[in-house]
Amino acid sequence: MKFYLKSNNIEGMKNFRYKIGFLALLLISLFPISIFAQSSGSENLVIESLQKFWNNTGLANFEFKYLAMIVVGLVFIYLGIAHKWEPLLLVPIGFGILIGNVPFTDGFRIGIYEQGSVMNILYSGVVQGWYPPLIFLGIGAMTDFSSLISNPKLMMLGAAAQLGIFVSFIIAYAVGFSPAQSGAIGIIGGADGPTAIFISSRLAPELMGAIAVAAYSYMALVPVIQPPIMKLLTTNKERKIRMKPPRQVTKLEKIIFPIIGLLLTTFISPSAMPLLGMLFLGNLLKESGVTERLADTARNALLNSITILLGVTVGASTQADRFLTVDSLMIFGLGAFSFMIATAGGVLFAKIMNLFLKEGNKINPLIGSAGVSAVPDSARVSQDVGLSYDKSNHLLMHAMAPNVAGVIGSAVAAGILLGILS
Amino acid sequence: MKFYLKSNNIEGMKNFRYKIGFLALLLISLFPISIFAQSSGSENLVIESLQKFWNNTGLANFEFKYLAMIVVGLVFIYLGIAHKWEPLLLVPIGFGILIGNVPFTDGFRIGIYEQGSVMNILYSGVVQGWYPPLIFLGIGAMTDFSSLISNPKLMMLGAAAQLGIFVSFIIAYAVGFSPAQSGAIGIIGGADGPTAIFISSRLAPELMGAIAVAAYSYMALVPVIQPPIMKLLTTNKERKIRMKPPRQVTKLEKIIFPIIGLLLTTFISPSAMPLLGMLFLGNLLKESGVTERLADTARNALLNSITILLGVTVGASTQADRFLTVDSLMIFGLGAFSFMIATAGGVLFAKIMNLFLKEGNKINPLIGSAGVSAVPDSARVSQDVGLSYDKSNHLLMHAMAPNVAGVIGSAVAAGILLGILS
Amino acid sequence: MKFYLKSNNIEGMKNFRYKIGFLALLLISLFPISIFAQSSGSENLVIESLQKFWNNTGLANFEFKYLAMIVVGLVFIYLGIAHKWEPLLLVPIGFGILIGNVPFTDGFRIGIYEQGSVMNILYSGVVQGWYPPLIFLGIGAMTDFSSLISNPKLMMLGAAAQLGIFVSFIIAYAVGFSPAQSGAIGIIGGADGPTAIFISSRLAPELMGAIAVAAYSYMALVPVIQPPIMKLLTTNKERKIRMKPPRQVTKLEKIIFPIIGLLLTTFISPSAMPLLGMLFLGNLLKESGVTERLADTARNALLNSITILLGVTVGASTQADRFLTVDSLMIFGLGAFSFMIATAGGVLFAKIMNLFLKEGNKINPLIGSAGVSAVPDSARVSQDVGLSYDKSNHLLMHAMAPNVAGVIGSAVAAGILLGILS
Amino acid sequence: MKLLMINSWEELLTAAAIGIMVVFSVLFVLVLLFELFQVIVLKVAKKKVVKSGIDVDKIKDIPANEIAAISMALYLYLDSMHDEESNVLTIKRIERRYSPWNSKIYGLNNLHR
Amino acid sequence: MKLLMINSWEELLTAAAIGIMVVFSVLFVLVLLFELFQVIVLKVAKKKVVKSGIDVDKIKDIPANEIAAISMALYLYLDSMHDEESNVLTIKRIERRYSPWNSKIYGLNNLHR
Amino acid sequence: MKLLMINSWEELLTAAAIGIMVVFSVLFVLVLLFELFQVIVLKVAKKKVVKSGIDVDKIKDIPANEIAAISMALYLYLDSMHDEESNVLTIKRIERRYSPWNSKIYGLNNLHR
Ligand code: NA
Ligand code: NA
Ligand code: NA
Repeated sequence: MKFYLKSNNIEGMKNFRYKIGFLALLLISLFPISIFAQSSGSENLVIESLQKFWNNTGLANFEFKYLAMIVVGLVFIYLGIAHKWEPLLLVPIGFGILIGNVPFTDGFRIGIYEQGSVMNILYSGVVQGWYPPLIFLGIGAMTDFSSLISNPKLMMLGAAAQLGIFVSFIIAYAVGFSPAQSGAIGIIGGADGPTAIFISSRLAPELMGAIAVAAYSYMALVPVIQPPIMKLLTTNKERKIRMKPPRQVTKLEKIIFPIIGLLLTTFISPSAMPLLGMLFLGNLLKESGVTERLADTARNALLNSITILLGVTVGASTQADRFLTVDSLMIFGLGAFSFMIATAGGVLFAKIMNLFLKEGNKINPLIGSAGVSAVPDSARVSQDVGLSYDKSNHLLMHAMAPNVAGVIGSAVAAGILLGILS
Repeated sequence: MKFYLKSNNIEGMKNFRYKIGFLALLLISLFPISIFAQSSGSENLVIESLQKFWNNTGLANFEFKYLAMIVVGLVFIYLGIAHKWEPLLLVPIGFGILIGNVPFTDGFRIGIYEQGSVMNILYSGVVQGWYPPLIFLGIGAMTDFSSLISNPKLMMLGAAAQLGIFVSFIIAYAVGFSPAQSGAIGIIGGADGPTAIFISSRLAPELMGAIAVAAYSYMALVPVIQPPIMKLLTTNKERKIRMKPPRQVTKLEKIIFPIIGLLLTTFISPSAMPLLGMLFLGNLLKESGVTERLADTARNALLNSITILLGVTVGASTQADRFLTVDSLMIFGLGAFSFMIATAGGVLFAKIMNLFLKEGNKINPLIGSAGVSAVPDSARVSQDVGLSYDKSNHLLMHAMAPNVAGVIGSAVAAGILLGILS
Repeated sequence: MKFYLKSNNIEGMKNFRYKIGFLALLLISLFPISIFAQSSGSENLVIESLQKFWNNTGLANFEFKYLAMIVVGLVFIYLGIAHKWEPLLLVPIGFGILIGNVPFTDGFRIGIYEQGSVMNILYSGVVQGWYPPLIFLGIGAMTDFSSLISNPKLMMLGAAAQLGIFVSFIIAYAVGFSPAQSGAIGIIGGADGPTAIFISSRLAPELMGAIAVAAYSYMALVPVIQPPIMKLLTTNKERKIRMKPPRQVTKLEKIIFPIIGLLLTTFISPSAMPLLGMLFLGNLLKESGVTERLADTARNALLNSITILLGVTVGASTQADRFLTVDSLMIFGLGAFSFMIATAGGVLFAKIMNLFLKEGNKINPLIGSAGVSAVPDSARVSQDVGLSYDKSNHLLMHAMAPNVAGVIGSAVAAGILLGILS
Repeated sequence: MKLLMINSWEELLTAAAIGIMVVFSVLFVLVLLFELFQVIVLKVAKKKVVKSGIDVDKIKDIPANEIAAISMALYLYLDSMHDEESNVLTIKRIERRYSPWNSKIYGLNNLHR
Repeated sequence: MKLLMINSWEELLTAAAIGIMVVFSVLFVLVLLFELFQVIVLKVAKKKVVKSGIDVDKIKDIPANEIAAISMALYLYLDSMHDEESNVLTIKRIERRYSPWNSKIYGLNNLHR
Repeated sequence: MKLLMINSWEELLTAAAIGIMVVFSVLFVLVLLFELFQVIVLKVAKKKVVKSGIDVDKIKDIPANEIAAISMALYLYLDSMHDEESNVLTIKRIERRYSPWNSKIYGLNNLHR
């Protein structure tokens, strides 16, 4: 027996015998049909039926806009797998884009916008806005707020980075979007996928696909977008600032944090409840020490299930005929702008805070950019940029504080926009 | 570098420089707004808008009844974490109480009673009554009925302890509740959270919050409520009765139990089907030996997910404006009474059974109280009280029989009440 | 103390004292009621009430058709546990049959066809057709398509085995079913439970119970149905054909397979999207190497949860009054026929392919039967039958190729039927 | 659809009485069934023991706690058996379920401390 | 139900200004609370340290990275602690998936026997 | 919305015929694509083998079952590879959550590589 790797052994390529035979078979199978068709005078019926069948295939309904979206989907999958950029989001969303852009004709309950289709049913968790809070539950059950508790003032960077939300809110209005739409677009700058989806489900469902794809794209592109801005806005000396290691945080503090956090943030911004309520619940389940069983399910089985469903339906919602519009293009532009402003906001605010801090307590402004959230990518960017200037200056643990504060900050901002605009 | 624990190093407290600076910044940020407001003559607009924003915060809508409920929530969380009393229930419910009692204004889809809000959607599993059966599925997949199979007569204690249900049903009617409401209130004495929620969703949805909170509170308080009653109703000699070890149960018996159990109980009380059908299904999945994979998910991922959702929404349903009523207070009173009667019923019935049992086969009446269910806390109470009188008399394994029988007993009772009252 | 196994120690059987005592107690408890009844002149009330209660028990509503179905359910459970035939399906379905055939009266929200009952709510995932795609997601995340990728031509066997679908589609129409019903019945020959349920939810919801039960029954009976047909249609020489081991497949191929598979199959048959979209998504999550976390949940927690819910509700949907019809009997007949044709189709097509393949590359026709899918049982049947003729000829790895191709094949066939008939 | 239209005390008390009686009856029938079952199982078991030549009388006086210990060992052994294929290399994720010979009882509130 | 009916630029800018201010305010109050909390915690901690007789000044100069390492070790230790009961003795639950070179085939019906 | 209104035997048979043909066609195109793909992959693989200096002809006659065994070993090895960080031989699945003293940060995108 020959070694199976040798290509002359791959039948079906070298010798086409079986393939030819198969084609013959197909033709033969057509034979009885054609005879039957002729005998019953229904020759036309067969051709007509084939014609009708063909009319419903994706091939017959093909248009280049679908191809364009399929390419986008493939790029998402490629970036997720090859570059490992947010793969847990980009792979399902990318595959969802493929699913949503196989052309079809209405009436067979296939499309995500068609009442009663499976995708439509699974999409209802997005439309009704309850997938994002369940994702926040899982994120809460994964997140360690220690760094933030041990150095509370770094939280302010997570507030400053929300500047991008409000600036792009204004710009979006300026370029012609309605106030509600502008709010939903602005939230892209919050760098928080679930928050963006939740807000757009409430304020501008018609833009949700574009907003979600923009938000996740830029979250994946954080390592590309942020560094130039960070470098532009900092001096060499600032980039080398060393910060003190955070102190050890007690268990009691960790347990009290989600409780205080909930009461404080939602008393001021009740509309942020669905997101922050679940985030802090998840965190309490994690930190209580007596509900590990629940926290484990929240951060694994439940989070993963919802992530798959959310990803694939958000991807599928980018059906080319609804998605490829001038609005979508503008949303992408505004989203990028929003991210940049947010990054700048965090960095600059760190510099402003330094004016008031005495030597030795100063903040390295490179961690300001982590305030946009995009957990934990933007914190890692702070670390990497920091290391490129001083190989022994590890900023990661410091950057995590504004990073998780950014999640809280954008949820609060989302609550306010909801309150004002919904 | 100084040691970071030394308090003179905690900036932000010793020196207030940065805090003062921050306040300055806030004021500065108000500056452009005020200028803009003045120049455009819309000074009023800003103040008016701030006023409107304020009106929607939890601070503006604050009333003391919310604070009262928040304190209750904090107590639940405290008992769950510090005392480890039913933490898997008290922590989510307690946090849910916080979530439900942050004051808000209607119209923003925040509240659990507001159509379309996230909490309202997640609450639908409680309202429609399908969370409890899924919890029973998980409980079935966790429960080992061996002790009950090996000593069937102990099952009768699980029947006797349902006395509390029917007595408080009568009393509730006497104090003015409708028959359906009385049935829902009585079921608190079943000491079974999911059963209580299921029944009240069918018989008295308007009382569900109070009934659920009462049921779970008293289940957590079992170690406090039961011992005095047990001691009151038993003689010293009775408390020291030793029981024979249960025999080994065959696999076949374990497999047949859920099947017989299902057919028998639901033929007589079909309304108990949703609860008992799922309980016995879960148990069959556990015992069949060929569906461990399914049993594992039923008792972990699925049970935990539903437990979180049920806990937080039941907690949130205690919104102060609906919850703090005279009815709720009476329900708490009746619930406590119901628990006591149930405990007494189990203990006394064991004593009655002893009249007919010959020496050596007598039942230690301390295990009668375990018939209320509240698995496994009340069984543990039997064990602890037993040990306090005879340090080598372990009643736990015997108490598990009435304990799990109590689950079946209260589900049957629930079915009957549903059949009679719904 | 005596040894507890000795039967003279089993109280309650040897001495009936406590049982007699208990009966006395029951009578005693009736005493106050009767006194009360007499005193208040409401003797009739008690009897009347008991009468009413009795009327609603399963005993009062008992009919032999329910018993027949209960026996079917018990047989399912027995086959699943004792013979390990598809236990993950037969145990939940069998128990579901028990649940669905406890007789009850309408109006108490018990039955699966009663609006608002728990079973009805859980059944909605079947009716709306979204359980099957989620099961396909899990199956995709478990399935290794390597064998198929390494020897693509074996895929054709998975096409040939779909012959059973179309032949029984024609026969069903001939015996009087409507075209849509015929399509749903034909799909039983696809040997794919979720596909059959999905299709019948769309084409013939009124037949779903029978179709689902038939599909799963025959899938479990694969080791009984297939071997005779396989032996009948093959020569001794054919059964001993040895096939080359498949080549190692690269990771890239595995990643590309689900993407190409999705685009190709759904461009031609868009109606197959819900099933194939999820199947290939699950497979990409598995193979991408960066989303293992999601694949893990898809193939465990999510798959198991849906399997339980689907099994128990499909089982319960066989309520005797709806299920025991001539139609159901005919469906069972047609289903068996369909399976046989499918098996024959796969085996014969392998023989036809052999006509065009040169010596050394020939296919062992015993693997053709695996094309019906029924993963992985029919592949195992190929292996076992193969081994019975040549103890060293392991066909399993080859049979897996048509086996998984059969899943794709029947989903494509389902899509076409949906497109033509829905 | 109600079984009883409760409008009076008589009806309510009747309902309660029926309720408690049915609960007792259901569980009592279950008791009878499983006592019956038990007798059958034990007879079969005894026959097997007799066949296997073990002298039942000799082992008659094993102290209860030893029996408990043996039973538990057996139980754990048998319990781990039917999982053997599912968890290769895994001794087994020990679910802390209750068994009568095992004082680590299960329950919602003590699966994790 | 809207808080503001936004019809003009003035109103939009006002909304944005309120928004950013509230975000800052909320997080600022959180900062204040936790700085306060921190002081309390540290005071308590210091008292305990003093009581336990450890000389704070002596350990004052442990380099930051050593502290980080120790903390991390402690963290991992403590973290693994509270899970100790759930996974004891488990090496790994091996998923039995099918591959052509692996005769333990996967499938709905044989993942568990 | 039906493709065909089936009212007659002709139409039904046509539908069935189209159905079976489409199933064959779809899978046939898939076959062609992956055979093509296979050729490409194998060419690339062969080049690599040639480059690496392994004499393909020498290993040509390894018996099939040995190849199977090797493949399986390789498969299991490779398969366990990409899980190496997640579980193998782990007494506990360490959730890689962030903590300030721990540079393996958590997050949606790096819990599994
Ligand atoms: Na953010
Ligand atoms: Na009970
Ligand atoms: Na198939």
